[in-house]
Amino acid sequence: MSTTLAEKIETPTHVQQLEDATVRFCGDSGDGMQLAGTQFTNTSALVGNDVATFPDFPAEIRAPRGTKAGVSGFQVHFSSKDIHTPGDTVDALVAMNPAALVTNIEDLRSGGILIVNRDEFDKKGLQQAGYATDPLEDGSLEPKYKLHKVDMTKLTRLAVAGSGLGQKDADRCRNMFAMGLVFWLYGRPMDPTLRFIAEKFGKRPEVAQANTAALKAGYHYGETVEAASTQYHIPKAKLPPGRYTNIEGATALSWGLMAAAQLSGKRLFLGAYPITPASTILETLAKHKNFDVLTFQAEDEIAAITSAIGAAFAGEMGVTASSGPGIALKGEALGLAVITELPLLVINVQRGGPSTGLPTKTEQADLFQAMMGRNGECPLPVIAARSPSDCFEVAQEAWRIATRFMTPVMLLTDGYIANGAEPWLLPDVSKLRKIEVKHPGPALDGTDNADESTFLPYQRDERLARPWAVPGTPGLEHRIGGLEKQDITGNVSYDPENHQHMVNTRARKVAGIANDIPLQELDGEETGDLLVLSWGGTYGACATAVHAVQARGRKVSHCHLRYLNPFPRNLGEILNNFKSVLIPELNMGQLRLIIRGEFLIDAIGLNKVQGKPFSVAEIVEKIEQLLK
Amino acid sequence: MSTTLAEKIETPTHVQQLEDATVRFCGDSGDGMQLAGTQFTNTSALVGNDVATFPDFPAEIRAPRGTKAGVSGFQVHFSSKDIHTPGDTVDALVAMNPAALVTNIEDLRSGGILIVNRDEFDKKGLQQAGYATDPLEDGSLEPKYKLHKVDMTKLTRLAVAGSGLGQKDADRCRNMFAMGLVFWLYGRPMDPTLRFIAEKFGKRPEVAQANTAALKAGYHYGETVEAASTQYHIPKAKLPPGRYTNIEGATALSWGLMAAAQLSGKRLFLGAYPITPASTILETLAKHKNFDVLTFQAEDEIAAITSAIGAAFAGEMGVTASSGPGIALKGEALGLAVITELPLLVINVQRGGPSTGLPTKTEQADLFQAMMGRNGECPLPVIAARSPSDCFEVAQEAWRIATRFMTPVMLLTDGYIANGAEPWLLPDVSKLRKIEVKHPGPALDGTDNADESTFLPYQRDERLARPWAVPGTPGLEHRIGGLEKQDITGNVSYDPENHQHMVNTRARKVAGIANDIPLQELDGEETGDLLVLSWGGTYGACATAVHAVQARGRKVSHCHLRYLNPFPRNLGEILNNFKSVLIPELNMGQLRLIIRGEFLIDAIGLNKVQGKPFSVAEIVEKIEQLLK
Amino acid sequence: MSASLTLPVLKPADFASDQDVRWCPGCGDYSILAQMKKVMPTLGVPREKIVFISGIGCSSRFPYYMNTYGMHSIHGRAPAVATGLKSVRPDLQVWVITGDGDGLSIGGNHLMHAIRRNLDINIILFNNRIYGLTKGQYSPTSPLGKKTKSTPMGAIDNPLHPLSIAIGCEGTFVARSIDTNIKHLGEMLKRAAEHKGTAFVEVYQNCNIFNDGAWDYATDRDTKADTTIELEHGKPLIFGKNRDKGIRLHGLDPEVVELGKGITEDDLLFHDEKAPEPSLAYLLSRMRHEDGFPEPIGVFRAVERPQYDAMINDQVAQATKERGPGDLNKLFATTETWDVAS
Amino acid sequence: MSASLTLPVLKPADFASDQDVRWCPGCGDYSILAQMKKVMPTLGVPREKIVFISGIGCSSRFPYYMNTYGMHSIHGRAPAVATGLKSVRPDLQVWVITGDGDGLSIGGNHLMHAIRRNLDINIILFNNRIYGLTKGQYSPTSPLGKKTKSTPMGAIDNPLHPLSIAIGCEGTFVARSIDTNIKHLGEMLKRAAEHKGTAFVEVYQNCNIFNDGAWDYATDRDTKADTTIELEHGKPLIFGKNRDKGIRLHGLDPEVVELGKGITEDDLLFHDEKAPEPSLAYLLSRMRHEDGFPEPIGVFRAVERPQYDAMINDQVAQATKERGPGDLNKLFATTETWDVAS
Ligand SMILES: Cc1ncc(C[n+]2csc(CCOP(=O)(O)OP(=O)(O)O)c2C)c(N)n1
Ligand SMILES: Cc1ncc(C[n+]2csc(CCOP(=O)(O)OP(=O)(O)O)c2C)c(N)n1
Ligand code: SF4
Ligand code: SF4
Ligand SMILES: [Mg+2]
Ligand SMILES: [Mg+2]
Repeated sequence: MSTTLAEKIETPTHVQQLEDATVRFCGDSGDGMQLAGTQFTNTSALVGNDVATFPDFPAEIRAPRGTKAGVSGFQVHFSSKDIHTPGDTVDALVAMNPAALVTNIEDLRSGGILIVNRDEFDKKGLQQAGYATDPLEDGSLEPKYKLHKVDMTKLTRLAVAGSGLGQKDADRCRNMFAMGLVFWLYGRPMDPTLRFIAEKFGKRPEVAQANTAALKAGYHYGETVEAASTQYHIPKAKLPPGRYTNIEGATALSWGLMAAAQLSGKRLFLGAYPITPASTILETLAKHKNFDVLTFQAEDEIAAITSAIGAAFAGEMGVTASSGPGIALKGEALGLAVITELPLLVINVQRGGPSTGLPTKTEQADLFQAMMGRNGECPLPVIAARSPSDCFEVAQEAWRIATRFMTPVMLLTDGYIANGAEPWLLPDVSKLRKIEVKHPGPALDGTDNADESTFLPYQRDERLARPWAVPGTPGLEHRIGGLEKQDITGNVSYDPENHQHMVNTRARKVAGIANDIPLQELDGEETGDLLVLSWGGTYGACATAVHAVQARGRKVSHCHLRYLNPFPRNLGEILNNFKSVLIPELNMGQLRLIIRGEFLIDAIGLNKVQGKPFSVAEIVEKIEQLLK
Repeated sequence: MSTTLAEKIETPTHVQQLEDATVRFCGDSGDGMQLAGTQFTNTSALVGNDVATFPDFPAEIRAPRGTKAGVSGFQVHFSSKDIHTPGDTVDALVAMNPAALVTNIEDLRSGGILIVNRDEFDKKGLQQAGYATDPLEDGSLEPKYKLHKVDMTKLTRLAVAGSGLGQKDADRCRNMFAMGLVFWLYGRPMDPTLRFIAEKFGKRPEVAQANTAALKAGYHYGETVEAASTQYHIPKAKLPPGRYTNIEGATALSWGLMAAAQLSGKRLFLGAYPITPASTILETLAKHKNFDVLTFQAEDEIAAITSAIGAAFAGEMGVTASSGPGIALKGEALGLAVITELPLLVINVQRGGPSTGLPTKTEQADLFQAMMGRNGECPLPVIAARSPSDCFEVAQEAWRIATRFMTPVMLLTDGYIANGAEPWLLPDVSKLRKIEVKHPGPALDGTDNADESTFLPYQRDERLARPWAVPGTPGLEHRIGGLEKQDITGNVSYDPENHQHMVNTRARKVAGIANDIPLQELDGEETGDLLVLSWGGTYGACATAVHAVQARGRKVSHCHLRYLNPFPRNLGEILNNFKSVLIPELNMGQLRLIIRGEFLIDAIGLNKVQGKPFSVAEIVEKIEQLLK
Repeated sequence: MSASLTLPVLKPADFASDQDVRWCPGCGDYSILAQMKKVMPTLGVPREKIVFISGIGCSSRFPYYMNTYGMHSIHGRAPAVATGLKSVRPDLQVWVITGDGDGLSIGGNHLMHAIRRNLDINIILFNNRIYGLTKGQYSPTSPLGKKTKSTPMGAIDNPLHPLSIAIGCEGTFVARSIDTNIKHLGEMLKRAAEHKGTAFVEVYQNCNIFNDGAWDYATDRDTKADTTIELEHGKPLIFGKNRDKGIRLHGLDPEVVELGKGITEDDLLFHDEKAPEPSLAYLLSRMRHEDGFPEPIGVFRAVERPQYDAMINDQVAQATKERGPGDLNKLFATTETWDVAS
Repeated sequence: MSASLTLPVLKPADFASDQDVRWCPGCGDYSILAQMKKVMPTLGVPREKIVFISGIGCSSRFPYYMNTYGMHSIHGRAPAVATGLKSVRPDLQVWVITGDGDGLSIGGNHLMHAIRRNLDINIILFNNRIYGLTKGQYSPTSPLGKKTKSTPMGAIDNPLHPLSIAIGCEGTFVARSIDTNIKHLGEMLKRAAEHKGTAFVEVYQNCNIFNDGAWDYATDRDTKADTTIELEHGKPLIFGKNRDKGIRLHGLDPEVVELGKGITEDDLLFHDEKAPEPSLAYLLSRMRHEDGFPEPIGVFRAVERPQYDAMINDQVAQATKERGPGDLNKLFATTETWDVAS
């Protein structure tokens, strides 16, 4: 249902052109702010802006109405330029109640637009938010912000009066009113949302009608009541031509896995145990069983990974997905996958730690665990996605490595990537790179009586990968397991030299992947004063910051790592071409320690563990400080 | 039952004085080689030698008799000087069957003494060992070694004929015959073993008598038949004065834990799940319940550690012990202990990995796991024992740190330390350092109705340790858990700045331990060409090697780390005083990466993963090579 | 701790912590919390001697709301935490709060072993037949065919029956109640607290956000008299709005019969919570609404057996009696020693 | 794989791998291995379609000795490995070999969930009531008071009864046999292989090194006729050297009775392995030697229920039928898209 929209937006007197803008909707978790944000994002994408989003959920399912603990927010950054972050500061803030106001106001730039639902600013609401006096009246907000006090509850109830909905349901439409108002403010068309409403509530026309009415009411409220004030227009972004959709990281990752399975001609088996923020992968894949996808909700994370190992031994695509605490439980089984040398994908959607930590917040603090969190010498490849849409490609790349080298692969994303969304140029499926998988055929004599000693499960190819012999193949019957194996035959061996040889071989195999992956690319000059080295979800903020300082003529380049183990062959060389190296991470310096240890360079860290992504300003500031 | 032995050893014509000697008993796991070795060790210790041992078990419980898989060995190094290793090469080898011979002969120095039980060198035996021709006859052993073919089976049966034992039991005495012979060879008294026999078989006099007869028969066989050949004498070692016992690492560790409990006035709760080579800790502690020791054999390793966390919350001494794969399973729970800031000991008796790996062999490859094997920013102190007797002190030190800083502590040993034995100067119990533990008393108003908000579970002391409030204390009721906590109150908090603050604080607390531990000591000059940096069980080999090259006038010093996280304050300084640094490890360079990353020095590794300790020669060679 | 000896009279409110309760409005957890606070003062245990241990889940937030000692541990491990706690401190009253996912999925093994060891602890399993905290995936008690976020085409795992499992692993106290049946729930909590040994109580709990109405048949005013049956020790199994129906044994199979028409109470199955063998309790645990049976609530089984926490401490006492309190010098002396003269 | 279609006649020896068997001489595992090799050729399944999955333990070395596909996985996790394997490859015959520690201690939860999901796999639990491989610590089936390396003063955990648990978690096929009763053992293995769904078989196995004689009462020539009773579907429970004793139900309690003296076979309990409700099987699982009962061997329960591996693949088939085979382009088209012109 692709649509090229006619620009049929009435242009009132005062229209101000902007390059980009950031809007945040916030309110009670019951207020439907996520939906409002998503709709606004899609609409902005549809009118041709580049967009980046940042949903922020409370940890509680439904904290008591009106409490700070219950505040849910959704931030959208939309622009006529290509952008990578949801924006540092907010240009327009919609706050549905006092708790939402108090917890979000500090992110609104001074002079920014502030739209509040005045009806919620009663005694109880103010007190729950901890306001001694009413901020709408005590002058603490004006003239600092362009304050719009709107009686959203009353107006919405009026608007939907006809629909015959009860008050509870009527109030559920307030988010539509707020959206309508913001749509008008930024001159966005209502059609996509109207279509959405029609689809979503198709079966309950009265609800559909009410939502429509509320949306329009909000829009017209803007046109009429607010007619005096300015309306803003953000022109289309110049994105490469093609067909786009707006995609979330979790969806892109799931689709990438499905694509990888098809490209390698495998069934996709996901063994997973629900955990925030990784559950969405299980939930998404479960919807697409017609892609020959089998989703197994295991009794725990250990069963999740070991079942995936079983699927791998069976010759299919075994995947497991979890988050920090769940990955911690998989350490022992990862060892089994490493020593049995079976292809396997282990996905860690990182969240705030340690322990249960901050389940709904983002962090990058599981890199150590990914690289070193196992007993014995137990190396495995680690790769990380950099943005929501990047997940689609990274999933395929991870599976390509797993099968070419017969090894488990750890794929890192984080809550910010998984829940965030961005426009994605739909790929030409026919051009996706095939993933060739070879299985040894039946024993030469073809009979089932072939002496299995003729098959050598640890006889390696030029990449040091062992053969992936699949049950059902006559004559290849063999046994593998967690005890050290004899080279070539794979029989149990306690021989000292053999153990050394196997440890070396497993390490060499993983190190050898460096010859199979692209050389590291660099954004900026080959040499310079400072290299910003980043990985994972900090890509957007780092890229934007580096571009900003480059624009000021600074000799700064940006190097973003997809491959964390092994590193690209040319990384050392790149690092040595810069006077200093800055490694921004949402942890206390995990990549930094490894880079220092491996390359003996005095890399500097910019570290933050606050459950939220870097702002561009934070990075720019650090860069400038280092260049002083 | 201390004994000062009269030196009443008959001195025959040819007695050769030696500084030290290494003997290895090897045979089928059913042949009682471990017992022979232990007896020989104790006797040597009793006559005043310094000793070091290396038992080597097969992975199978009882592989079929006579197979290589079933060979069990026990090596004893005894000396008139103080020694730290079981010896690189063997001076005298006792091989009870062909399989034992073929798997051990390469370790016998040329010219060494070789004693074999000829009766086992029949067709079947030779074939099981893979001998085409009989090595006793084909000249492959002579004149290279001093070969003694002894009809041990026949002679033993003769010797015990009177006892009325069946043949199966009679043959069980062959190890005694072999011991007797070696006792004679090295002029050791039989009394301790005779005492041992009397005690062990007290209830079965016929067995006691048979063993005695076999032992003496072997001894007299030496005197008479072998009278011609030489006897060797190793004078007493000059150990510091005092009372000694010969102690195994597992015992020393268990006793150290019991001492720590007593010194801190706590009950000792061990939550453990059996695993080689850590099970002996559970088994040893279970024997000493009168020390107020509670041993809980949990359903798995996760229950083992979480039950210990429960004991810690209850206010007692919670300990869990396992080995690599079991520790991997504890990662998530370790995070809980870190964020709840409870004192806890986690002991890892390392074995060969990855995965199930080489369960009965030694390795040091779990350092990464100890330091980094958890989700999130999750630092905890890591300390390692260097030798069997050192475990007694390290256990107390670990508990001291855990309680002073309210943190879980990871204590590393390995299979080599746990199973090895050495003379131990019994400490003066009254002089052991007390471990002061403070618990906040009842709320001031003393009543049970104290508003619990008056108690602040995360209000820290000068060491940043939080109070250890014990259930049962009125007015201190409080809740802790795995979610991020608010500073001071310990309430659940999702506040970004608070998270950053708590992550920083937990890290600073652990780093601060550096101010509480002794400065790093150095063996040798403060500056020089090379520093050998070691940790854990490689101490003995490294110390011996460094002494050897120092004797040759090399500017080499030795620095052995007990504290791996945090490092002693002065470590960086020490490292910088040497031209180069060598880090020998029984892994592929785990400490090395961390040292390089932290101190940016180009440390060199000597790495070995062969399931066995370093030989002194390997290290000496590497040192000399580096000095070239 | 002398204070703990004098027992000031406490009110339910004294057991409320200072934290705001953060369950969804309408969640069944609220009423369980309310009943727990009601029961607490009646147990005669000083507040500081009570500890609540939970895993992870909505239900597992419970300890934060009780003004006692407590730990919100990690997913599924609460029974193990409680085992260590109770072993070293048998003087404490220990409660384990868990959910159908926490207790039966990831934590099933710990639950099973805690029950068979029969530590003197009380385990309350909030069964809402869904994963609440993670927003609506199916759980081990979700019925076959259940459509959830993780099973859009319906669940294909046979559900577990918490009580059948508890009985299958040697449970000594096994009971069931319902969040909205507050009087009965209160009694069950009290009975659990009074039982010596592991008390396991399943509570039907409504998750009105992700699995609303899962227990309607058992809570609905009009139907509950016919869909549930209250077990009473020594009494016949009678139910129904006008108590005119009963359960009779036909061989080993229970059957629903109408009283009157020649069938008297004496023909019915009589409940015996103290039966040494658990066969009756097991049989009762198999009576399911979907098979046309009223579902029993109340105490299925309550027998006395030795408790792990008592025995582990008995062994310490016995060892101390036999060998005297631990003395390191004595211990050293048991080894073969030798002296090196100076 | 056409070769796999023609079924050459195989002998037990064809199922022996080239690895030396490394159990202790005299270990009960040998005879289980022998029976397995005997049964294999009778199943009509080509060797390459058979997979043995085990955990860790002496018993778990089993797969190394079978010339089929196999994995010696990690401790306790074999049922989970088998679940993934069988789900993606329902055409394979999957066996899980486990021990009383591997299966009931660390692996208890996986065992429980595999059984309730009723995948079409066969789980053989070697019960030697001890940890063999780790050299003699007690296990979940070791009797109370058992002195072992880890319990010098005697075990204080109530032992678990493997069959009670299997029945407590919805087992559809539950059986028991004895290592030395080779004919019976062979039959049980065959029955297990033929059952559709999870077949759970407990085998009494002697560890002659660390727990020798644990099952003497059930294996001893002179006593076994009185200490064990062979279950046969539809037949009365009769036992004894001269088959003169039987089991009668007294209410829900089994009792041993002498035949004759007015008691005829018809008074006895008749076995019904197909009983829809597991109450009978459960009751039988409670008959213990220590309580003066003969211990039942044979098939306790064998009923047909839907199997997880079949259903998970049915959902794939159904989804494909309804929506057609997965097509990424179609998938992309389901989203709100827009075009950017060049
Ligand atoms: C190791 C680990 N795995 C998964 C999770 C995610 N998780 C939290 S609660 C939960 C299940 C909750 O279900 P239940 O126990 O029934 O509690 P409820 O929320 O329904 O009360 C899961 C899967 C976690 N916190 N930790
Ligand atoms: C994670 C882990 N924990 C512990 C062990 C040590 N371990 C190996 S086998 C075993 C128990 C064996 O008992 P059982 O399952 O009864 O098998 P058996 O040897 O008696 O046949 C244990 C505790 C291990 N290998 N891995
Ligand atoms: S999600 Fe369900 S169980 Fe959780 S608090 Fe809300 S209503 Fe209760
Ligand atoms: S230890 Fe026991 S179970 Fe293991 S192989 Fe030996 S006899 Fe068999
Ligand atoms: Mg639930
Ligand atoms: Mg066993």
